[in-house]
Amino acid sequence: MPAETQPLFAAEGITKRFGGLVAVSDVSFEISRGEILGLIGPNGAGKSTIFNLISGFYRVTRGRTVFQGQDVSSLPIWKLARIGLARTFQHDSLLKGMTVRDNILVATTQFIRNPAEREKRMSETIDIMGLGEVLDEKASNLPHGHQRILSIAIAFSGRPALLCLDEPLTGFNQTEVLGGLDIIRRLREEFATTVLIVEHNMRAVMSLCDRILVLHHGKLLGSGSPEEVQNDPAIIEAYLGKSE
Amino acid sequence: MNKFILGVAAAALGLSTQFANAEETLKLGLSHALSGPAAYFGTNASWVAQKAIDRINESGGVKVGDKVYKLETVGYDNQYTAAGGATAAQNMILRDNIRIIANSQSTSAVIATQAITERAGALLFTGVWGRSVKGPEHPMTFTNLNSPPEILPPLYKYVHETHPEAKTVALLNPNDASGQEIAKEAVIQWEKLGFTVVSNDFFERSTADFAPIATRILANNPDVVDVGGTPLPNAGHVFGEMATQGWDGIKIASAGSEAEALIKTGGDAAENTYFGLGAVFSGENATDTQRELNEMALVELKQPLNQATIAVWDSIAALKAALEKAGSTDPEAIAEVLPTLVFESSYGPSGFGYADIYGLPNQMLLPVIISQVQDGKVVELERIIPEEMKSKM
Amino acid sequence: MSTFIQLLINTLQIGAIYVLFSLGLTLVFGVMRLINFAHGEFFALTAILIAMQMGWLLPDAPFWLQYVVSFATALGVLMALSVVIYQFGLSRFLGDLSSGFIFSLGLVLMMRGLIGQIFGNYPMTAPPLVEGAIYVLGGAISTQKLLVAVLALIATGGLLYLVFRTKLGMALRAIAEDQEAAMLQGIRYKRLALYGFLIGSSLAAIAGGLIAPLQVVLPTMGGELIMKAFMIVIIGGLGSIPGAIVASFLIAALESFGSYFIDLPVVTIGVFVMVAVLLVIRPQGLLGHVVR
Amino acid sequence: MLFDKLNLLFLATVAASVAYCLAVPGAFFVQVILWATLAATLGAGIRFVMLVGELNIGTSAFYGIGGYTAAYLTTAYGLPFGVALVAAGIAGGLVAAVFGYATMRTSGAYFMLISFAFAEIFRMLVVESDFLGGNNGIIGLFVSVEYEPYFAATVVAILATLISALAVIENSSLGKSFIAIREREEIARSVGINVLAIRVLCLVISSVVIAVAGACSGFITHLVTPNDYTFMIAVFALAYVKLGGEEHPTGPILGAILLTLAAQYLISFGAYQQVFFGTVIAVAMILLPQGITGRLRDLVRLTAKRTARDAG
Repeated sequence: MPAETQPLFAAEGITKRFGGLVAVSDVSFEISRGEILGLIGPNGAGKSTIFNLISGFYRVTRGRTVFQGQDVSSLPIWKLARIGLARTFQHDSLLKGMTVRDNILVATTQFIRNPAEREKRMSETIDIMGLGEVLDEKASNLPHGHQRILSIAIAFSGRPALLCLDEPLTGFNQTEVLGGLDIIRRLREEFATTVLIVEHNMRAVMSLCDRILVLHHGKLLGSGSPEEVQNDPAIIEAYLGKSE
Repeated sequence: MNKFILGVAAAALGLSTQFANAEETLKLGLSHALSGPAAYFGTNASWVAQKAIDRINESGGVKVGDKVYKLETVGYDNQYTAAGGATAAQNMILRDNIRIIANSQSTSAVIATQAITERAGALLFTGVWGRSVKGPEHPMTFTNLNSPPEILPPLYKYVHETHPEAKTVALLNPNDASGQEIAKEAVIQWEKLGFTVVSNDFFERSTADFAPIATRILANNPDVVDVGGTPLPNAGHVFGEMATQGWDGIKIASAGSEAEALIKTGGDAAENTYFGLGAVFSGENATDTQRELNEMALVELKQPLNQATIAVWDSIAALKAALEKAGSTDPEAIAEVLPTLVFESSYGPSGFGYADIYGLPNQMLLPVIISQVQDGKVVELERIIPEEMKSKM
Repeated sequence: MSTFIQLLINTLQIGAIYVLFSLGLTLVFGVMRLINFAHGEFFALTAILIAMQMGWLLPDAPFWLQYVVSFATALGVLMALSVVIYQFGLSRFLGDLSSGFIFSLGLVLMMRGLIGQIFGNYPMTAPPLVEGAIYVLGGAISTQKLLVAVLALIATGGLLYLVFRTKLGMALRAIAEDQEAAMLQGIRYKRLALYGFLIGSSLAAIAGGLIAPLQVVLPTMGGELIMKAFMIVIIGGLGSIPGAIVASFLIAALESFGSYFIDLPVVTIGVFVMVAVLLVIRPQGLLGHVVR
Repeated sequence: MLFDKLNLLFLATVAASVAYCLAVPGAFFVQVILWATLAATLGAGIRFVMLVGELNIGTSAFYGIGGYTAAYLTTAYGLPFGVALVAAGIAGGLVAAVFGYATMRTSGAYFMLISFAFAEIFRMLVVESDFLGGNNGIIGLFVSVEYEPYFAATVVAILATLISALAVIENSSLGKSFIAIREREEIARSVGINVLAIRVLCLVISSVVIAVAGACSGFITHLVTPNDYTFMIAVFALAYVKLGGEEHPTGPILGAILLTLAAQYLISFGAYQQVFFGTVIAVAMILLPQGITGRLRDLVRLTAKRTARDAG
């Protein structure tokens, strides 16, 4: 399959077991180049586990993960990052004791050794993320919104082909959500970045994503466009059944 | 920032001008371990040194040519390490401008000290053993304590003659410089007498429980167990453990000096142990000087003196005689007259000799004292005066 | 056969003291998440206090009574000292490994120097309470050592009861399991950590008191034991009580058998190498769980 | 601001020390400068590994490896001091690479304890090695007579350069990666940092510097023995770091200078020297948790805030 038509990423029957507990069971899906894919499901559905499996933090118990045609099931995280698969973290997503600039510097250095080129790359990152005014602040002193954006900036510093965002909009107010969504869209438009996003803010997910995967009890319940998902009775059942 | 540099400069100046005006007093250096496990040796030796110079100063000081000097001691903690010894020596030689070190303890500290004193032409007295610290390469170093080459031949001969049936010996020593030194010498001397050395073990100074070592030594069922340079409190536990495990042979602590401690920890098992360095300064063989000093020590230090701690008395006595005879405080001049002297040590008349062993006559000629535990008390059996000393007198 | 029995007896008697001492160290780590380097000084100080008091405090009383009274006063002094050290020092460093470690190193230097200056650096001894020896299948152990081993095992049993069967013990174990959650509880945690620290310190003190009649008593004796205890808690897993027990006897057996068949210094190096290899294969120790 | 001044102060102190060593080569204070330089290097070296968040008690072993390598090469093969220094650095780095590869997978209390064990193993191995002189060590380490007047100045210059090199690395992007690992290892990994390799690299760099300092130490005392390289070396190094403050590279240097000067005046106090050091460490931990430089920085900030408020 030529590079352009094969999927960027594929999960092939991945299963993750912790002791006796099966957290993810035989899940398969693909992520096409340039798409923004949402991953949703009630709490405990296995979203975090899948996220950690994709980004290499966990080893799959069974099945395999394929990135750009290469089996990456057993690659360490840092190697995945270097071949273009990056992620953010839900909690403690920053190097809190360091300045904003140094946060981005550390992330960029791993990809560009030449100082001049590195500077150029960094200012580009800073521009897109709109962090220019807080460069010399310690990350821990930033307001919450800037902290979340900075964590995206860190992950994006290597210009990954696939960017996995773990609840990037948590704690945002309405304006901030719009700003955040705008940044994510620009990443795809300007850098052709493929995005996988886990997010609780349903309205944001529905407006952002091209396609959505729904997870329930560690299994794939269904997938489709936002409209399809919103109208799928099984999915409604899973969600509403829980909340009632 | 400028203030800081000024401060450093001032400190430097202060240090370098500190050693002036030493006209009437002569400073003697002391390099002892004042901290760590060997600290009590250092503390006690420093006390003895003070007593020695007090006595000299009270009786009018030291007459050198037409000048009269009072003595003063300057002591440093050498921490029982080479780095500590070097720091102490540099302080004495470079800061205090001392040219005579009246006593120094700990083999590694002394080796480090020698590197500095021999080059600076300073005089160094020490009680440490190693053959490596003595001899033609160290002409300015003098020793003030009997060491294995002096002690072992008469001690082993005595034991051999008293127990002619004994044929095998097991050796035990601490795993450090002095322990290795004495083990080497002991093997030579025992084999000279026709003994078989069935085991030659070393233990870490940190060993807490001696049961395994006792078991190991007794596996060969030796006639004699010689614990060599093992600190005597530990030796008491070794013998105690051996008695528990059913051994009842000839016990020798050839180079330990704190004999009382062996009785305390060994209890009944310490009975009949022989010592080669276990003088009893309260006993009838002791000199008046030794008895008097020992009584003072029991009051002021709450501990008896031993041969290692009294040694500094003898080097200061030798120094006084040498200063007066040389008519100069120049270390080289003193080093020249020291071997020719007969002076009054705490053991009685003494001098320097043993050139036949070391190549230089820089080892003090002291009686070899053989003692033994009898009925829970240390008793001196013999004070053997070296032939060389007899011929000097 | 009799040699084997003798080596086994040696193992038991050495191991009994190791267990007591390293249990204290591992308990303090579990509860406070710091390594108390001064643990060894608590051990030494008790032994010194006992050796000093015997023959002086109640000169005419029988040995066992002198011993019991000296032991009790020494323990009292140690507990008071521990409270002071906790309140003014260690309680500030709960969970801060590096600061706590360095602070306790400072304590070690201070205490070792002061103990030497106050009590003298002269080796002291406490007289044995009982004389004689007991023979088992061709092996021998002095009655005094047997008594000490039995007392040490009783103390260990007491600790196990405390930790596994009482409310306080459950609370302490809960802290050791989930440090962060416990710390969030604030005042209650600080008080429980104090209890844990006192229990740990008293284990060191009891070990010191028991060893006083068996060993040369010196201000530096604690430093030597703590090295071994470090090895023991690494092998057993930091914070793990069963681990500390197993590892204590493992090390004791290696020392006992090793020093008989091989050289003791070689055995000591061997133990260190073994620990290094173990850490590479199993960083959490034999029975520990990962602590990061 | 403050830290820039501290950097200048460091350079000035080094220049003054080198000048003094050249001007009065045999003076006692030259020895003090040498001790302080060794202490500062130890402090800087142990602090460097603290950048990745680990306490390396094995620092004393690397100090000893340097000391013994240089001592052995100069006495057994007659190599010149300069060559021995380089060899010591290489030896320290190689051993650190192997030791680090095996142990840097662990962290926190475990790494501290195993590095402790390593320090002890090193000492015991040396005691058991006859070719290294066992307990007696290697004696008679001297530089050639014609070079002797320049020896102290050279040592100060070399070690000061190495300390500066550590500071430069710390400020480089590599140094930032160290700190990133300490801050949050998962993030470091997720941006492509090979955490194990970088942690080992940090240990190797520190150990090279420490080993060179160790090589110098033997030529200052003129011998090396196992007891000069016990874990107490690392303890004192930590004391320099904690007293001076660990946030800035000049912290341990300040701590080393202060404690070395204090030690010169305290050496005649015997055992109380030890008590003094212990007290300084314990009290500093309680009263100055950020060390002297940290406290200074807080004071400067406070004053700046006050002035700003008064002005406003």
